[in-house]
Amino acid sequence: MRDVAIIGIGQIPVGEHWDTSIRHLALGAAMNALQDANVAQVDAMYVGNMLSGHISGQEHLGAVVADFLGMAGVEALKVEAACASGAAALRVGLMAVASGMSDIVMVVGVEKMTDTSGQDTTAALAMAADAEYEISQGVSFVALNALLMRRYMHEYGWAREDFANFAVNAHANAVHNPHAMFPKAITAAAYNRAAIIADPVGLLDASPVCDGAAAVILAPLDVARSLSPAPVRVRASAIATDPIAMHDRPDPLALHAARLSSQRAYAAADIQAGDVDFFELHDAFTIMSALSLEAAGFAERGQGVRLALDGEIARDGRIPITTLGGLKARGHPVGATGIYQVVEAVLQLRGLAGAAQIPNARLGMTQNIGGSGATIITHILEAL
Amino acid sequence: MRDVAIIGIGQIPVGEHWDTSIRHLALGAAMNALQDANVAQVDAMYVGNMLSGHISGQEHLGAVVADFLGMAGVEALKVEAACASGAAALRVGLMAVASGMSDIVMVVGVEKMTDTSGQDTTAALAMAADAEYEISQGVSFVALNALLMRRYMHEYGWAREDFANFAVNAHANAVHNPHAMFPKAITAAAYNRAAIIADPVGLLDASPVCDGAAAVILAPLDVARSLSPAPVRVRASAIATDPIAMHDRPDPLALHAARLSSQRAYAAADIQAGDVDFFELHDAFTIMSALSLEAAGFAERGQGVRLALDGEIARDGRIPITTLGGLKARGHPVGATGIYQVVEAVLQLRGLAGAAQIPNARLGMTQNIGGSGATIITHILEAL
Amino acid sequence: MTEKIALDWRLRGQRYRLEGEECPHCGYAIFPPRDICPECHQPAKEPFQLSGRGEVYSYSELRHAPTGFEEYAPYTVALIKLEEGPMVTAQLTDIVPERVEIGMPVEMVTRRLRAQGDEGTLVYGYKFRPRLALA
Amino acid sequence: MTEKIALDWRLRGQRYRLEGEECPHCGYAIFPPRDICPECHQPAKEPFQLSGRGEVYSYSELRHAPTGFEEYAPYTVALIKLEEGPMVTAQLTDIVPERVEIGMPVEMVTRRLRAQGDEGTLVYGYKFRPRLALA
Ligand SMILES: [Zn+2]
Ligand SMILES: [Zn+2]
Repeated sequence: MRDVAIIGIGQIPVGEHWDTSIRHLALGAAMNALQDANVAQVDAMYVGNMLSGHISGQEHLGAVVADFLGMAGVEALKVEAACASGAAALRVGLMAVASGMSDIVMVVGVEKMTDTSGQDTTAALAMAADAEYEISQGVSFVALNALLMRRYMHEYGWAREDFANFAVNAHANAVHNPHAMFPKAITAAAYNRAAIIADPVGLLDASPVCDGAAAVILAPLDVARSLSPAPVRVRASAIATDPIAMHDRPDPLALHAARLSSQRAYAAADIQAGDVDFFELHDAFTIMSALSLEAAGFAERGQGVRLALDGEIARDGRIPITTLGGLKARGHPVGATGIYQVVEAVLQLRGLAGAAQIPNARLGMTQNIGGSGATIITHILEAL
Repeated sequence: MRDVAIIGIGQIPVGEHWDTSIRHLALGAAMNALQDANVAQVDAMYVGNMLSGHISGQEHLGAVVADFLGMAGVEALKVEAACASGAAALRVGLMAVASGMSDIVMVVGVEKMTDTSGQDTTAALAMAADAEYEISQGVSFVALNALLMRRYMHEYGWAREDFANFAVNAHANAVHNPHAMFPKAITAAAYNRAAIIADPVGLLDASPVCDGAAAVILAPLDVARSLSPAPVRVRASAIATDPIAMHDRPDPLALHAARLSSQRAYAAADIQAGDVDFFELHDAFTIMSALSLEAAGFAERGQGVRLALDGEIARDGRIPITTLGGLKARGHPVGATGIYQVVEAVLQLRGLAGAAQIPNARLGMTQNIGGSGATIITHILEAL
Repeated sequence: MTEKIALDWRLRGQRYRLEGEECPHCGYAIFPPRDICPECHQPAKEPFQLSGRGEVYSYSELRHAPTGFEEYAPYTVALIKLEEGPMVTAQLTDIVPERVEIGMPVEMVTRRLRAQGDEGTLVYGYKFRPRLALA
Repeated sequence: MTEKIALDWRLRGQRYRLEGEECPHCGYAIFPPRDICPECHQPAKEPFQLSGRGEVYSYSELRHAPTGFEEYAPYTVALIKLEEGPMVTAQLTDIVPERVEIGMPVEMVTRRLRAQGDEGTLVYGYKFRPRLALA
């Protein structure tokens, strides 16, 4: 198996791109990544996306993106794993290079979410859950997270207010990210005042609906140094699944697939959780941040919130998270999110994260979650 | 790169499965494949599917299938490339094993198409074409093939009737396939009499809307012999793309991606077209059979129809096609089709195709087409 | 996204009567029916009638409903831990919202879930209501 | 599947006026706008107005229309080879169906394509009609 490195990254600002179709969102990120990698052609491209069929009436997105990039002819496929589609596409790209079937590979994550009404988009997102036994009951994606959050508060004795710092920290970091949707600081008071959308989840617990695209270029590690001044090595790629419906998991708060996925990644990279310099986790909701920190081994069960309260998730804390804004403040264009996380991790590892830079960042971890936790994909990246 | 073999196959009958959800369709095929391979667990599974979101309101199908197979925990992803989603998932499965990232891998192709009205399904299928510049004009998938067929007849002087034998041959072969949707012979007269649905495409030029699922189990070639009494080696996997919209291809009748994909496959397997003993091509429409035979090198431009007229596509002809009924008569559950083709090719290579057996079949080729030709994936399989 | 008539017909046993399966190998109670035991991974197709009694594992009042459920908002969804073991996602009904709490005993009832499509076909299914203390 | 208002707005230049691009590097006429030349793969954003004249490359009368177009069936769709090079997919209008043939000269007109959504917003776009012989 060949080792693989990231030799280029590209992204477009996350936001409401009323004037841009999904294909041109992907194009923008892809062109930036090609330019950053200084390559003109790739052998294959994998597109991570969840909702193009529902929202844009367009399936077959691999061929669409290859075509509009002027690369018709090359291998192109779409990979889908709900909100983890971006990391899923990266994983397929890694397999392509690791196997030797391709040398230079592009992975694009893209999502267009603002061409439908809020209700329609809410309904579309619910397709990440169990259509027959969750969605059919009128549960939304927000509500699933609310069920988790309330149970967590009940079991471990936390109050809503204790989650505030996940949002506050994300926004504070986004201020330094020119691609973030909300590059504005918020206060704990604002969090506490925010409207409740599905009790106990409030507006500032949740990541926004938005459009975005991000891309990376992969190459075999042994040639990466000759192609890029600052290649980043992919030390581990690991994925795990859990029952699609939250109610079918013996212990929903365990986020079992995150535990499994993290452990597999640590084993593959031959490291411990403590070796990681920063963690781009999947903060679609504040409760997910708490559960992810616990499942990945940074806190005991029920104590993930403590890391936020104690400021350990900040840039200078024990385990910095959402260092460029996370899903909450950079935005969460679902199929693109997993690639935004990786692009941001590469910026950190290149030392180019500006005012958001984690000092001496050498090992970064990204974790992308599909649905309420049914697919969880972890990548560990290393500066060379 | 490790060589890969198919050690197990499974399928369910193609048809209208009113009483079965998409997850249980996939389950049926998967269980059969596991049993055939005599394995209880896999390291990863890749699900080829196009329409689960639109028709069943369910994305995240990888996790759903893993969960309902009782395998929650394992790697699971969905791969989409329109009607070529099945072969696309197989290609990802091959990468997983070839790279060494997984050893035993399941690939499932599944499609549930009969839960919506015919018009809705027609509209859903059109998402394989260009949403902004084809679908928006009111063109259906049938109409795109009609445009190709009329131009072909015009350029090369063929009549509608000349295509009859593609359908007649497919149905004659399906009679011997217990999993076929239409295991009934038809006559050229019936073809000629059939209602026109989009001039010149008639009812018997087109493959049916239906439900189905098929699965294969992959393993590294070097252990396949110890796992299976009759492993089939994957000699080549090749994919190529073309512009998503038919009108953006310089020469739509060239089926350029099929030419590219076939040539790449021949090169990888180090064979010539003439070495192939049978060809499971993508006869979604009779015109596609003609164009595929030409693009894959079995006939000159404009002469694919001649092979049908001369009986060269029959079991005892020069290049047998659709040997167990093809898309026309076995059925075309879109995301499952690419895997049905492979399952049937394995049956031929194992010598277990019964009355449909191609004598001394040693090398088989399958080709799965997405959209009107924007993604074309070829696999070459070899009996060991 | 709209639920289909064939789908509703397929799921009628589960949705109207909470019909599950019991694993003949390990005795695990399975809902919804899976035909494969999630506990021991053996085939499991023995029909099993769940009692419909359980308690609230968690709940949330949902103010922004997805397409198809708008007219019912706000409503309360919950995770219900059934007596026999399985957990289900369902709406609570016949409740005083401020009295709902984790651990509250509930029982299944059949109620209208939503109207679907242009013809407004009504879709019914299970919801859960508070159980009387003596039940 | 329904076309969206933002989408229609985005594509108004192309759909109402056949606005394309011309590659500044190789002179290739590009429709629809791609911003990247499909011929030489260089950036290509120069606006270019297509004449709307072309000829029929192929055609088909469609009897079973997809959702959203049912009320217009049967109608004839065609591939039109434009004078400047690009080909487009479009409906033919103002035709006598039996007189349509490959090679027939046509010109662009703006027509109603479909009504969309519950409010029945009208979507307009290009169709092609036969060109007079002297044109
Ligand atoms: Zn059991
Ligand atoms: Zn050019």
